[in-house]
Amino acid sequence: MSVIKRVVFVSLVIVYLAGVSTSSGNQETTFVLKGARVHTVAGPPIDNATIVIENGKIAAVGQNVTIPAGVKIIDVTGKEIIPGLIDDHSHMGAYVPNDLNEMPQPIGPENRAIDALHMGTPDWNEAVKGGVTTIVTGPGSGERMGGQSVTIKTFGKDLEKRILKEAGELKMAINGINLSHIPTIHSNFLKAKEYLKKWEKYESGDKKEPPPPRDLAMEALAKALKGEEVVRVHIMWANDIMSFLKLKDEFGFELQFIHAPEAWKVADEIAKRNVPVICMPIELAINVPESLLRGIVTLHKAGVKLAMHSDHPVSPEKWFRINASMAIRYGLPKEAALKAVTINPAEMAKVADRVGSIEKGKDADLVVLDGPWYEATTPVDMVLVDGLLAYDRHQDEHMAEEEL
Amino acid sequence: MRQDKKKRQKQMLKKMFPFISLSFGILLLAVFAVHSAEPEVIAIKDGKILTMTGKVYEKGLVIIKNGKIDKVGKGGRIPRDAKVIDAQGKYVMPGVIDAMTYFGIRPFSRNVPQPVTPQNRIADAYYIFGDLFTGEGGIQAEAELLCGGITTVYIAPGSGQLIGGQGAVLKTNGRTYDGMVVSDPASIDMTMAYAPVGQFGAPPPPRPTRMASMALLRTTLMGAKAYAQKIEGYKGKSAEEKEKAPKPPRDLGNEALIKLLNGEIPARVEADYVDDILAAVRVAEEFGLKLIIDSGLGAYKVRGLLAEKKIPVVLGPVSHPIGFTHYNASHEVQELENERNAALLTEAGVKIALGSHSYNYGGSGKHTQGRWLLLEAALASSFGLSEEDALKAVTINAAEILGVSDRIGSLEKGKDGDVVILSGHPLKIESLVEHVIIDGLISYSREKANQ
Amino acid sequence: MFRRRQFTRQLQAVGWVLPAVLSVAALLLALPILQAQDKPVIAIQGGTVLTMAGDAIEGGTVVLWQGKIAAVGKQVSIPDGAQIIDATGKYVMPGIVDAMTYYGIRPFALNDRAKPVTPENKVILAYYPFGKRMHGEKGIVKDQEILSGGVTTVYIAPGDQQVIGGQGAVVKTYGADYQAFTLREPAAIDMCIGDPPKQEPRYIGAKPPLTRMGIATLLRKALVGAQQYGQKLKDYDQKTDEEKEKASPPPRNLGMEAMIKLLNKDIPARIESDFVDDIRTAIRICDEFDIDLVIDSGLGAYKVKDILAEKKIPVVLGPPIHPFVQGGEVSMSPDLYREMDDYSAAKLLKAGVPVALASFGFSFGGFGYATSGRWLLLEAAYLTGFNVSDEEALKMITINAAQILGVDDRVGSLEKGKDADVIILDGYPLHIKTWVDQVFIDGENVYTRRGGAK
Amino acid sequence: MKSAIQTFMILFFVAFLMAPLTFSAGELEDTVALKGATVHTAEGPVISDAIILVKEGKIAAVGTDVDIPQGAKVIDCAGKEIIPGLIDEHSHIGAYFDANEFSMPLGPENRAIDGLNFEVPHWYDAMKAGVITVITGPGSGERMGGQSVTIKTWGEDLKKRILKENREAKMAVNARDLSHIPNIRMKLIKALEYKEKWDKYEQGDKKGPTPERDLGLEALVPVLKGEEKLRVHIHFANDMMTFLKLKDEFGFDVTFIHSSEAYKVAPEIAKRNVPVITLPLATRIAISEQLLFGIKKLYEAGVKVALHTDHPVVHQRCLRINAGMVIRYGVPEDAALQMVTINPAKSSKIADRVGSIAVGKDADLVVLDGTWYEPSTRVDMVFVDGLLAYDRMQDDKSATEVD
Repeated sequence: MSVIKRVVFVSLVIVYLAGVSTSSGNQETTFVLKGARVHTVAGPPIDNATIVIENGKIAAVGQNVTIPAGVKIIDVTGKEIIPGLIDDHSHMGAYVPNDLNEMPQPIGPENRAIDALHMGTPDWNEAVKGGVTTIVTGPGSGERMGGQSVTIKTFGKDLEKRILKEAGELKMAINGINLSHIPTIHSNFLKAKEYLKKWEKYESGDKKEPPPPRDLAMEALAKALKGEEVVRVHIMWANDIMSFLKLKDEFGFELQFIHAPEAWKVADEIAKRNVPVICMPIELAINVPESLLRGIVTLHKAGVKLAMHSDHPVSPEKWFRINASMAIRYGLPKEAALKAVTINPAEMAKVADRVGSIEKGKDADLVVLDGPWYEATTPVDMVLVDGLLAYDRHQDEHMAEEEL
Repeated sequence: MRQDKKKRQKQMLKKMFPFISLSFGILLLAVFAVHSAEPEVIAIKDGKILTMTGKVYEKGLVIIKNGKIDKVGKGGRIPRDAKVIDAQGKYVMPGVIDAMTYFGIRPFSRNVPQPVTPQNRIADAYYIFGDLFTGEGGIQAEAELLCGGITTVYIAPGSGQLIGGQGAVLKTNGRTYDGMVVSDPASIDMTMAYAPVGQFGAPPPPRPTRMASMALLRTTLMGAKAYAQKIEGYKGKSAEEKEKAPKPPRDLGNEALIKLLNGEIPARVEADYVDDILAAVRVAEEFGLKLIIDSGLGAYKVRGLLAEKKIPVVLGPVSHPIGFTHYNASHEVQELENERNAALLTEAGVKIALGSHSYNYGGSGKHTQGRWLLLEAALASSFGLSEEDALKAVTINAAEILGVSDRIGSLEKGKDGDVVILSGHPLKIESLVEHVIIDGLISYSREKANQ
Repeated sequence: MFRRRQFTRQLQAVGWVLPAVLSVAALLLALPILQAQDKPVIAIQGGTVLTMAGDAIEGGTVVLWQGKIAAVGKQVSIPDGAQIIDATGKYVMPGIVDAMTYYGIRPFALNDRAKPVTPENKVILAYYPFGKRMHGEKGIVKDQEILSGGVTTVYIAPGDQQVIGGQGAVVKTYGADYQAFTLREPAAIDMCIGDPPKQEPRYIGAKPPLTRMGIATLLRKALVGAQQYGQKLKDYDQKTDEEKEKASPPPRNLGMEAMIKLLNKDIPARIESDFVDDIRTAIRICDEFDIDLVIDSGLGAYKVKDILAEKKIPVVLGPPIHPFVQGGEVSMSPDLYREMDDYSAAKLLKAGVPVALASFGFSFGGFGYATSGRWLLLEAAYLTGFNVSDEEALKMITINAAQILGVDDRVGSLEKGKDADVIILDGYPLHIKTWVDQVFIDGENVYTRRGGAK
Repeated sequence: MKSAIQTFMILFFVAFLMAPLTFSAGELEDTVALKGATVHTAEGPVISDAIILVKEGKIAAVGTDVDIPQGAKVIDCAGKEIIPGLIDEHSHIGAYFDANEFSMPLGPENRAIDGLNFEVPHWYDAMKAGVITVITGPGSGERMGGQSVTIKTWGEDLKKRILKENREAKMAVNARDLSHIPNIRMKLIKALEYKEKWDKYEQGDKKGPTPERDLGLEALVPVLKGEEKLRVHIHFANDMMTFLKLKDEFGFDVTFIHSSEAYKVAPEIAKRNVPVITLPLATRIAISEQLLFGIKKLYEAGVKVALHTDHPVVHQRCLRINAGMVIRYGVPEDAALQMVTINPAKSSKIADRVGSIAVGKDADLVVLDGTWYEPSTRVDMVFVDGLLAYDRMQDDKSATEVD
């Protein structure tokens, strides 16, 4: 690229960004996005809408919003805005360098992904580029009980503030490779039940005797039994799904399925028990059969709550949006597809009070797109996280493109 | 953008000529049309036709006769015996070409634990008979691939070798097994900085250095040159001399490499790092090879050079250009990855195609990622490639790079009857392939497939 | 299904199944009745009916109603509106019962070789009734391949490479849901005595069992453990409420809970053993702990036929054409090869031992799935060349098998009140050219032959 | 040891059985007449109430109108069926302990006969079930495994049992990786060059130095000359297409073994007259129904089909049941019988001696007590080279007497 072009371009970028900030860190606390078609997810899309952002939160959204005097107005006429995307199951930041699976410890619900999180990988920036602003990232599926995930934003200066939930979502995995998988998990829940009983007895008693010894693993499982924590299972086959549903029937914990490529085969059984499904990544990298892709629609029709996930690095995080597009291609209604990458995963991860839709009071995590949000041909123009400009296409496009 | 317009105008002028000749053809046809005994004549009417020659017909007509395209144009008389497909409101385009796949090859059979095996032929391994150990028999087009409109694939040996062997261009359906071959050998497949594979069950040997593998490559090519000279020398002898001198023993590997040295077929070199691309260019120049760069993650960094030397690039899929190796990708590779690769190369004048590089993902798939190649093109267009160029990258440009554009890649009279009918614009997410016709055979119909 | 006494006891003992059964049952209780009423009344007329509970009836009629057999006989009144199936010139018999298979279970999921004793494993959890993985339709699939052989009921077992593999189950090859197709679960604890469970001997750190002694010791240990666990439960039960308040109940143990069922004789031990010495060991241990025994495979069982007859220990033989169910088709062990005897079934039957034939069907790589049960009739036919009568041969794959599996109150013969699992064949069942024309399970037509050879 | 004892026992029984006949008939000890059975000759028509006259181990006459010479032993076979001794064209009986020389992926010089174990009881069990001639050979772990041996399953004199000691290179195409075909092709090219070198030497004045001998290439020369054939372990349709092209290139005779997917390319195979040995079926391996019906498709396409057991994949004794299964899956009865008798005999070039009941051929006969292909039918008697090798009475007796 010629030097002149570069100069012209850089100045353009500066002009463009002036309205928002001079650099993504320090910026004015109040500004307005005006003119776009906004998919709030909380209601029908609003054309020619105005979004007011104050202190990183959404202060107002709608067609007839009074714009405070003197604030910067960014014209996004002709664009579409959706909430920042939420990936409910990812291994981002956990896989380099090889901190995903504590293989020798098949039962390790006490392990926490946050203790292995690697913030130095370029993946985080790539995720932002794709409009993914919140992810639930956690242990791998090499163990029966892998540990607990962390819910975190993909962008932000202050790491502490980025974390929405430090630990939670007990990750379990059934590969159906071995007959003893289910009995192993079953036995551990039985143990946890007894552990919980012991403690309850102690708490409700006069506490004269010494307290029962603490056990980190059992403590984690007890939380699930008390309904304070969610059990998330990496699961593949329909018979395994049935087995786990029966475990849920027995212990009553809150359950969510991950991947579940065959969930559609037992869609009614899943719907009956209100278990949400985090669908197999259906981004283009993974060659799932057509029957499975249509199966997602079967699940939707049965009334199962759906979320998408990337399983990064299995399919790259930055193309997370395409999962929803593919679901649309195979027959999922557009609104349902959008929910499956925004509010549904937020609810499943229990962070819907902060993210997942464009509503007053929620975090200003917004994705501005140059066209219909679900088209592959549509580029992401801008991504805001907590009201900060995290990505700008025009800035990004011309980095690192020099010829050698 | 302005450049694009100019280009398009030029192309328009260029394309006028074939159009004129085409209409002549139609005239001739009308005169000489004899009622053929060949059964299948297909007429696709009223669709929006993207010919990929620059010409677009809103409500056009495509006629396929005897497996070849007989007419493409605005409209006209439909032969009485034709099977008519009404494409009203639909899009008609040439069959999609996946310029780099492992489709139809069982995962274990791709790689050989030797660095140099030019004698290996992919055409021997192409499996297109449906599921193993079951099924009806005969050629079974794979619906999971055809639903993406793929009519032709280039299949490569694995990338775990320096010289993997001879790739082939094959159709995805056909009347006979041999009839599906479009070009074989189509090229010699090589990989820079390859990661060797182990013998079944054994651990892989250590990765050789770039120095060593380049030395091996040069040695191999020099050996082939010497072999060629020996053969030529023997051929040049008189009958009497021939009687005395021993005939040089045949060598399948060197025989294949001679074709490469003669320029009959190109070398397809998988190279991602800029250094590897430059190394490939160096060797190609030294031995006078025709070169195609595969994958080319960092190709945009040397786009000027590639344009100047007219070296085409077959890029990987935009959404996962380094395939499943994303798992182990180094930061260096991740930082090299650029979604605008296709756009930048095209802008610089490098001819590109997109390939799915489809690999097997566990037991769940059959190397059919190619079915989403049009969406990969769509993604490329969201990063600056024009829609037209994006479509060309999976049709005519791919055909030209594969050296088979005389037969496929565009809708023109005389070319193979490979036609795809879509419910909407090919790059839109909701557009689905309705019909796929290969050599005049209706090979896929969505309604039937979904039953 | 279960005898009532057994059923209630099971409900008490099988804590973890209980809530599942209750919650599912509550939802589903009404469903089968409704569904049954939806099913048309079917009258199969004019065929030769082999009831397996008496003489053959020429030109007999079988009436299927609400999923059960409503009537069988020569003179039977057919309800109004019944769907009539003309079986003239054909044979009608109960669905085939395959008393030992690994059907519906992936080969590598069968054994947990790292652990020789896993009574807590339940094969029903690994059972996959959904057809081809990642493909197919919603819900439970009617596997046409196994149904083509007329197989309506199968015993599915965990692997045969462990001392105690786990809990087997008896399932039908079709049912609208898990509830409908499960006949008995657990149906038995599957075990193995002989060479297969042996671990690789290593000079250091080798885990038992390395010898037959080790196998027997592990088996005894597990049974003693179960006895003690049972005692503990009993002790706790007998405590007063006040005492119970203080003491904590014995922690639950899934494996031991299963073993207690064995000790209570709710279910038998199914012990795969081929050498006659191993069979003797099996008998010895079962005598010691007073548990019910079924010998599986039992190549050399005929050598102790009188003991088996006296103790009423049934034998489930492997397929007689391919009697080696472990390892290869032709045993590499010359000793074991010599245990093979084509007359084994005849000898056992003559001595009065209850005998069933089973396919021991397993998955053979990519070649095929565990559906070799579809040729069980041919296996039976083969035996008729070796002093077994036709009737005995057929009983070995129907009523005998059902009795050994403890499900003869529901399947195995054509009798009023039993499940309407009926097959219609286009010729004599033991002829090689005979094909199954139609299969009914619980009164529902689940298979009809299309095309085929003839 | 065991086989020796068995042989002794059998001879004893033969003597025991024949004693009354011998006494009544007089001198003609090596002349036997089987009278009254339905005879399936395999090549010719089915003859009911036929007489087979066996003289000096060969078949002297077959038909309804045969004069039984004075003094011949007459065995009444009324109500029985007689078929030729069955032929298993691909097996590893006696060989499978030493079947694979993995260290030599291209070892056409290896010979199965050198690794054969005659002491295993499988030979006798195979004979008992009517399988009399087998081609047993190396395994399929190598691209070129070696040479098979054609041998009878029973006989006193081992040397006489062998019909063909070696030749017939066995190959295996598993196409696990891309190099299989090029390696085979290269080896064939080398053999061609080797042959040319020797031809030149032999045809010339023989003055030059004698070309070096190479056992491997030497083994392949008769194949290239068309004197012997290749047997290829092959499963997948695409591999078959590739091998057919190799055949077109080199012009050798080839037989496909296993050929699971042969039906998928049946017309191409038929066009080139390549015989096919197909799957060990019996009732052991639950292969798909389509594969089973595929054999009918092959037959209808005009492919010469033979069946095999691949012992020990399926026990050799199951060969007759394999034929029954093929009938179940749609092949006519006479064609199915040919698949286990004359077809393998012809394709193995031993049809001058075995494979059908015809005058002049070895008297390898199987007498059955009912329809020959039913599983419920028992083998009553087996004659190998005119000798009574097995009699059912012996078995039945021991079954009721001994435990």
